Amino acid sequence: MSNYVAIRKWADEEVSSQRADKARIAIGLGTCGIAAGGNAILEAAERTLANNEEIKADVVSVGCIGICYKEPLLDIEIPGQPRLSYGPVTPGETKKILENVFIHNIYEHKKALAVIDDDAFSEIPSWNEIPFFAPQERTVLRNCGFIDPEKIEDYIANDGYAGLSRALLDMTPEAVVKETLDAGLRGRGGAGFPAGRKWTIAADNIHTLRESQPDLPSYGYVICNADEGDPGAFMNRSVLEGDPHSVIEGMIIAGYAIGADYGYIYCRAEYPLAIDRLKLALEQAREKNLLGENILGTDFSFDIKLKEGAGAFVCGEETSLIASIEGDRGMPMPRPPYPAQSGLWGIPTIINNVETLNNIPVILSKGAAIWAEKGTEKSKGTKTFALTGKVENTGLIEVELGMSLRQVIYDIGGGIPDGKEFKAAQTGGPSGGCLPKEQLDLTIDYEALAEAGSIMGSGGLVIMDESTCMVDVARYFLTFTQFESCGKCVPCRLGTKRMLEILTRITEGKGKIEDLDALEELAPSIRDSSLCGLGQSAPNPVLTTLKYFRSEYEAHILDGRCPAGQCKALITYTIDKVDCVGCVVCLRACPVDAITGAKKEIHIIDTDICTRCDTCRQVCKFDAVLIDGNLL
Amino acid sequence: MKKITLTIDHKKIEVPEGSTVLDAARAAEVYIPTLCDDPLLEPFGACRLCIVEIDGYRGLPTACSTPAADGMQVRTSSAMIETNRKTSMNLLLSDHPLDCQHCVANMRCDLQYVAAYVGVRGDNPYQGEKRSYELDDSNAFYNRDLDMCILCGKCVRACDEIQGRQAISFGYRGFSTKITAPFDLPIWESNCESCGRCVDMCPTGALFDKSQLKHGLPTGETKTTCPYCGVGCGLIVETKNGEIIGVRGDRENSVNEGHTCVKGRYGWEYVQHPDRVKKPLIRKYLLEGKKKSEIDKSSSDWEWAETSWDTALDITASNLAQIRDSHGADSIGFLTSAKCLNEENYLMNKLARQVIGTNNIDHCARL
Amino acid sequence: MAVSTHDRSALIPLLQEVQVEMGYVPKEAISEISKELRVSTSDIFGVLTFYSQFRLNPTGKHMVKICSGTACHVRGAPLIIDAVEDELGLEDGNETTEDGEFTVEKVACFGACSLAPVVIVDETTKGNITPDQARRMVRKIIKAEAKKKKAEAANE
Amino acid sequence: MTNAMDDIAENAEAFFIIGSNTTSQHPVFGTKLRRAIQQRGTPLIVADPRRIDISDIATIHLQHKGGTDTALINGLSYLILQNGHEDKEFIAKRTEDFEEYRAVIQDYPPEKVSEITGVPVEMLKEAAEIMGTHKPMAVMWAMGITQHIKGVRNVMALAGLQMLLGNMGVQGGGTNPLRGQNNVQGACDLGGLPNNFPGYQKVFNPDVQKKFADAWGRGTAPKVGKTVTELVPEVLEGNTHAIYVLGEDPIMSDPDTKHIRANFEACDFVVLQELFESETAPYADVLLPGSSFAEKTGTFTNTERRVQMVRQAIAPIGDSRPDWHIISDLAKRIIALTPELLSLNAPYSGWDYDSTSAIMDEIAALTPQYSGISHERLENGERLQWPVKGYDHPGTPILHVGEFAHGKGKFKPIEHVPPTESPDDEYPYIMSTGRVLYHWHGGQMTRRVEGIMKVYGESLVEVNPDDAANIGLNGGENRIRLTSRHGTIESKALITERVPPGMVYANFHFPEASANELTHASLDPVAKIPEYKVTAVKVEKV
Repeated sequence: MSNYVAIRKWADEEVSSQRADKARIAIGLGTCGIAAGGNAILEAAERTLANNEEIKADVVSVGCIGICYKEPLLDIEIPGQPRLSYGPVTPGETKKILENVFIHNIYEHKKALAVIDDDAFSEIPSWNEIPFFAPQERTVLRNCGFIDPEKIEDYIANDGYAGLSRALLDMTPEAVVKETLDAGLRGRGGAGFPAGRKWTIAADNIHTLRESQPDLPSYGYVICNADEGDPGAFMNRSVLEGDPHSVIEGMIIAGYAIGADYGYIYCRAEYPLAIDRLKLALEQAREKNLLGENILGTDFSFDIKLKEGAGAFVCGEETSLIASIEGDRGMPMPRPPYPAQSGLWGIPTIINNVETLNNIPVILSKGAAIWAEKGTEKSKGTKTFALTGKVENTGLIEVELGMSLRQVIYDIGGGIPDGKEFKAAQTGGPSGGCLPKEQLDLTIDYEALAEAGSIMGSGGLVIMDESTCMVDVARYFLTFTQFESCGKCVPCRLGTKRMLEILTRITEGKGKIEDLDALEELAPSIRDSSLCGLGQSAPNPVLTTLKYFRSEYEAHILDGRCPAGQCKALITYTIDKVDCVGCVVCLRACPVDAITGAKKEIHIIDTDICTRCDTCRQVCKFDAVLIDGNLL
Repeated sequence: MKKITLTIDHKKIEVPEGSTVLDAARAAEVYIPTLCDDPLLEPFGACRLCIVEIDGYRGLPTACSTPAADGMQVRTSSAMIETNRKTSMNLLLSDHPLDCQHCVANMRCDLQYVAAYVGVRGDNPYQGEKRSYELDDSNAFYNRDLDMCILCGKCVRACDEIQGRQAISFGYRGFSTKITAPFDLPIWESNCESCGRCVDMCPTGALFDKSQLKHGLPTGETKTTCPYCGVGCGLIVETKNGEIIGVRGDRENSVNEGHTCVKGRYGWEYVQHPDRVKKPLIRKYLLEGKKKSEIDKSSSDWEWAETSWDTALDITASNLAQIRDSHGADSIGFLTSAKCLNEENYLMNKLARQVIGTNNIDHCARL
Repeated sequence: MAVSTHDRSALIPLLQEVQVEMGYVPKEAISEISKELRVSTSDIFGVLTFYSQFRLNPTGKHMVKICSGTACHVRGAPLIIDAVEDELGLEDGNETTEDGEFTVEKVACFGACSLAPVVIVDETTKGNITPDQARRMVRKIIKAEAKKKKAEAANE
Repeated sequence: MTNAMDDIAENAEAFFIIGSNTTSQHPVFGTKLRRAIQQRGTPLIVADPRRIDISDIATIHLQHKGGTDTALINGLSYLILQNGHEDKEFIAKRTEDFEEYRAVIQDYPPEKVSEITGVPVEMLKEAAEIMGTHKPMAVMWAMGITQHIKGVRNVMALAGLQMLLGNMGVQGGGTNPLRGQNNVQGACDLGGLPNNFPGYQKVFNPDVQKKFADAWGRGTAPKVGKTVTELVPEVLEGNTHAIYVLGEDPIMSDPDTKHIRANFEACDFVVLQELFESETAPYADVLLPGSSFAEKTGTFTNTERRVQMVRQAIAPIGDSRPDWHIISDLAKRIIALTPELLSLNAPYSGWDYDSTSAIMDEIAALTPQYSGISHERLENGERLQWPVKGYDHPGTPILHVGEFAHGKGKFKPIEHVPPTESPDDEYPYIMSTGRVLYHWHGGQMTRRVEGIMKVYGESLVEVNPDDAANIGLNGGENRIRLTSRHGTIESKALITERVPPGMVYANFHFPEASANELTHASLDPVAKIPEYKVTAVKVEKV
């Protein structure tokens, strides 16, 4: 009998004893839950319990289940009954719902969202029936929002560490590498390099090193890149916050497969909750002999250190990340040698992203064949996305690769809010591109996205509507890449600077039509001759917007007009004489006193004073403030 | 050591394993432009000018960082390479003052040379903000004009990899990246030892010796050995109009591989100092045939008189001979010089032993 | 075999510790770390100025962090930034107000994109915020500070 | 040096630097070591009473009290023996007198050594452990070891340590004194010593005497001459009547300046051949303007015995002449006065050299170590480290490979002897002297470089902050007066932790505050080196 069987038995017993006699009130306190006011809900729940002795329950915080637009979420789980989700709830509603459920046995409420995995209540839909969840496939997010991320027993009771157990006890390292190769898992961090191939190279190099230098302190490293630097993406954060053990297990399996001795998790410092949960998870894994010396009683030893990033997007680049762990500026080094040949401190190193590693335990526990049933020929499995921007249902989603963009935006995302028109979907963050309406039926896979000029990236998916200026978006991304450029190589340091200057000129109405030629000339050179991925992909947002939204650039340059009404230098605010009721709200709110008028009189904006701060438009309850004569 | 053979622009070349493509190109005497590479430094890959095409390789790898491999086929020029080089060079120059006439590095500037090679001239399609800093003239020997800096990092790497000092570093990032001393203070307030290696390696006019401001380009160069300590660094003395105007390390000398210390590189002014004694000097009493024991040293008898070599040497010879004859050879002592040539020391030894006949010869070896 | 007792990889964690403790990384700490790890002060300065997390100067009493992620950007973050900077009279790229009361920091992304735009004022996180609400959050703190000062003055 | 600098930097597994401020005094070699330490991780042990630049990157810095080197080295040897880290095979095969050596070493247990040197026992143990487990180790030293009353004994103790560890005659090991002046090696090699003809051929050896008498047509008496530290003081004793000084400044560089001045003052005839009117010039009767390195062609021999070309870059300044011209011209004139003294048909009796290359050919003929050296070979780019035993011999980068030059390596048991001067109530501080990075020796060259004077333009005496407080320095002008039993100087103080409490460190680059006004002339009985590193002084605020 292996150790794992004992551990699993312990976990099952723990979980059932915790759940058997006591109800659980779970509040989503991922970062987005907190931003939506989750802490007030937690307080309200605790207060309610304190005031009602008859309510016997534990109040716990859980990670993000993904349905962010319904945050803050309140989940109730009573022994013997299915779990119920309510959201978005206010503190007052929290009190009401808890009292209803626990004291009066009333489950219905206007904020009742779903029943998890059951259809016990006809009035409340099962969670996989609601449109946001129905088209999703949850492999990566298998545990997120369901288990208590601070309890290892929860993870283990849900098949956690079963993959590790199988790898360590039943398989050779070579077989583990082969399993990963067979699954066809591609790196989820960006370019989609097959994980198994990376492992094979590292394993070979580690083997050679061990033969040639038999007395080194270590021979190989596994680095988990958790420095999710993409603005507009939070998939990794959610996984780390909601299911930290899945990543740790993936790293240990990777370590075993390639023959590494140590692992590093390089995590964004901006994710304090993820860091806390990782620390706790590492401790628990060590305590259960799932990490450290002689894991599960085998000869294999492996330990993991947590390193906090310090705020540099370029550290997503493998050689920069290594420099950063070594205590240096995160400036990339030319490759070859690749990290798998000579990485951290010159030792073979693999770097995989959070989602890649999270998939590994599933591949090992269920087998490559089952895992690979999902997805397309060349893009296997599922992929998480942070669906955000101008879309009705924002949140963390996971879909089978090969689904169309339209399904994601309209079926899961519920379309564009406020009756506006879809304009573009941005994938891949600063390294990716903006895809137009014509590409809505594009299937989401590595090849199709690349062909359209974008990339899969780590999973940022920002939806833009007609009020988003595409020139401004390109300028936004270039501002980002210029700021984040490490400054080492010429094309990236100066090329992105010159592109940014051109884009800024255009958004300020000072552009010339030759500027578009300069952009088109610079972009490929920067792409082809930059040192690292940051520079090589920096032109993508410009190239795709130029390709798909050239007319918008031309409108800025030739007509001095920003069709989306965003570029301050090119727009004027006016008040519609018909709709204005003279309520003085905008007049009072205007920070520069640009609005004149009196009660019941039509207000007028002095465009010379106006700073286009948009305050009047936002406070007007009558949609009377127009940009360039349009209601946006 | 294992050798590998590769082809660069149809030229076959054999190089030791571990060489880069750029090393191989240099061995084959095929020019590949570069601004950030130096054979003495680790590959860096910043300037992106040494891009090449290699069969079986994706994109445009840089020759400086790509290991040479057996059977490799390398092309150093193609339309694609030229276009990208031109763009990189135009970008570099878009952030560089272009008044070469005012620059100390004019005509010995790698940037100028490579720009001409790549074929980039006056009209730059990419205009924009240029970095602008105050001139740092705080160091006693060299100036730093960061407006001229192209961030090739050679100075930082020379200070780290060769001098082991790390007095300067890359600071900030993006367009704001600059070479900094700690806390952005003037270089004099860093732990810089003024070895001058950064100046030596700078490919532009960003770092230059103060002496260069005065003298312009040298007309002559002489390889020699440093006159200071016992390490014996190889130096190249730069001259013009019969005067020394600069010194740099000799890269071909394996003692120092072009390296120097502050004294070796910057301590040469004494050679031409006005204090140099330019004519033989002799005390007046000797010319007047007086006896030393009888003169008053505060009188004009003890003053110096310039004289001819013949007079000085005749008087010296006769005095030494006379003392030898009257007090014996061992009443004369010789202090030879640890600063003089081997040949001169040998002659001093021969003078003492053969001509005078004493073993009373020593020098400051112990001091 | 080489003997290495000075682990350079401890540099960034040490600087982070100092920053957590002090709110910024003072010169004295840099010299000390330089001696301890045998990394030159110039190298440390290079590292500090590379990573956006590090500050070389003390921050204001109150922190306003405004998310500039993509989702926030398309949902109006630039207007929030303008509003807060205008409210605090910050100009020329200064991050901290002259009176040392406020520091405004533009953060790459909090990862709370679904609630864009997001602002964190001291310990309070606020999603779906408007420029006007942002102004009011800041004003509230200014008022509270003024009140506190008045009370202190009265006590004396 | 037994080994070459690049060999040490590339192949040593550990470095032991004792009494050498390497990065200041031999900066380019110091840099090579620094690189090895930083990039190869080579452990470095520094033994120096002061904190010096390179001790900041040392694995261990043994801050022993000045003048306790022998005890320190013996203590390390004790621990190496105790740990069983001695190279038994090397000792058995290649050395002799080991048992006598071991017997003396047994008197230096770490506790006692710690007491004498002030170095904690733990640090001694750590250092001995590194030495025992990192072979080969290269030992480097300079004047910090030799400028003591027992300098030669210190060197023997270090040789003993290296033989004990089996680090002789191997790549990356050896005993490596770093020679100070650019051509101090050459001056020693080529007869600039009272006991040696060129090539260390002993003056008292009759065969040698005959060899040179036959070659030159005249020899000397088979008796060792006087060293500079004996020669000059004998003026007042009536034994020295004339001194011929070539390119040196004894007033600056010799100990006990006051006494030296008096002797020069009294000398019948002083010839000075120099670039400048140096501090010695006021005492000279004749001043012959010689030339700098840039004005002549010839060779220097560096600290690793490598002979290198010096080439003329500019014409001699004014009417100055290359020194070899001057010497030959003078020799010819003296010979002309009494030609009967030598036999003019001896093969090398003449002085008609048309170039230094011709002089080198004569050197090669008479000097075994240089017998394969010629300007031609050097111009061809050959790297020649002596001994070069013939024109087809490649030279000898590492000495003592396989066998010591004189057969077996002799262990010499050396006991610790306290320094002559120790601090007392009247002179409570120990002064050590030396150079700084920016200046050179008596400062005749570097004080004439504008940039250097901007950087380091006046004398600075290093004083520990604790002592500075006791002396009453308050950070203002910080002027101090140093007084020893021999003299007094005034200087600005540099308050720094580089010197330990109780120690001050002065240089001799500036005539207005030359440390040698304070030093004494206690000489090492063998090498006749003055004890510059330990002078008792008192320090007062001015």
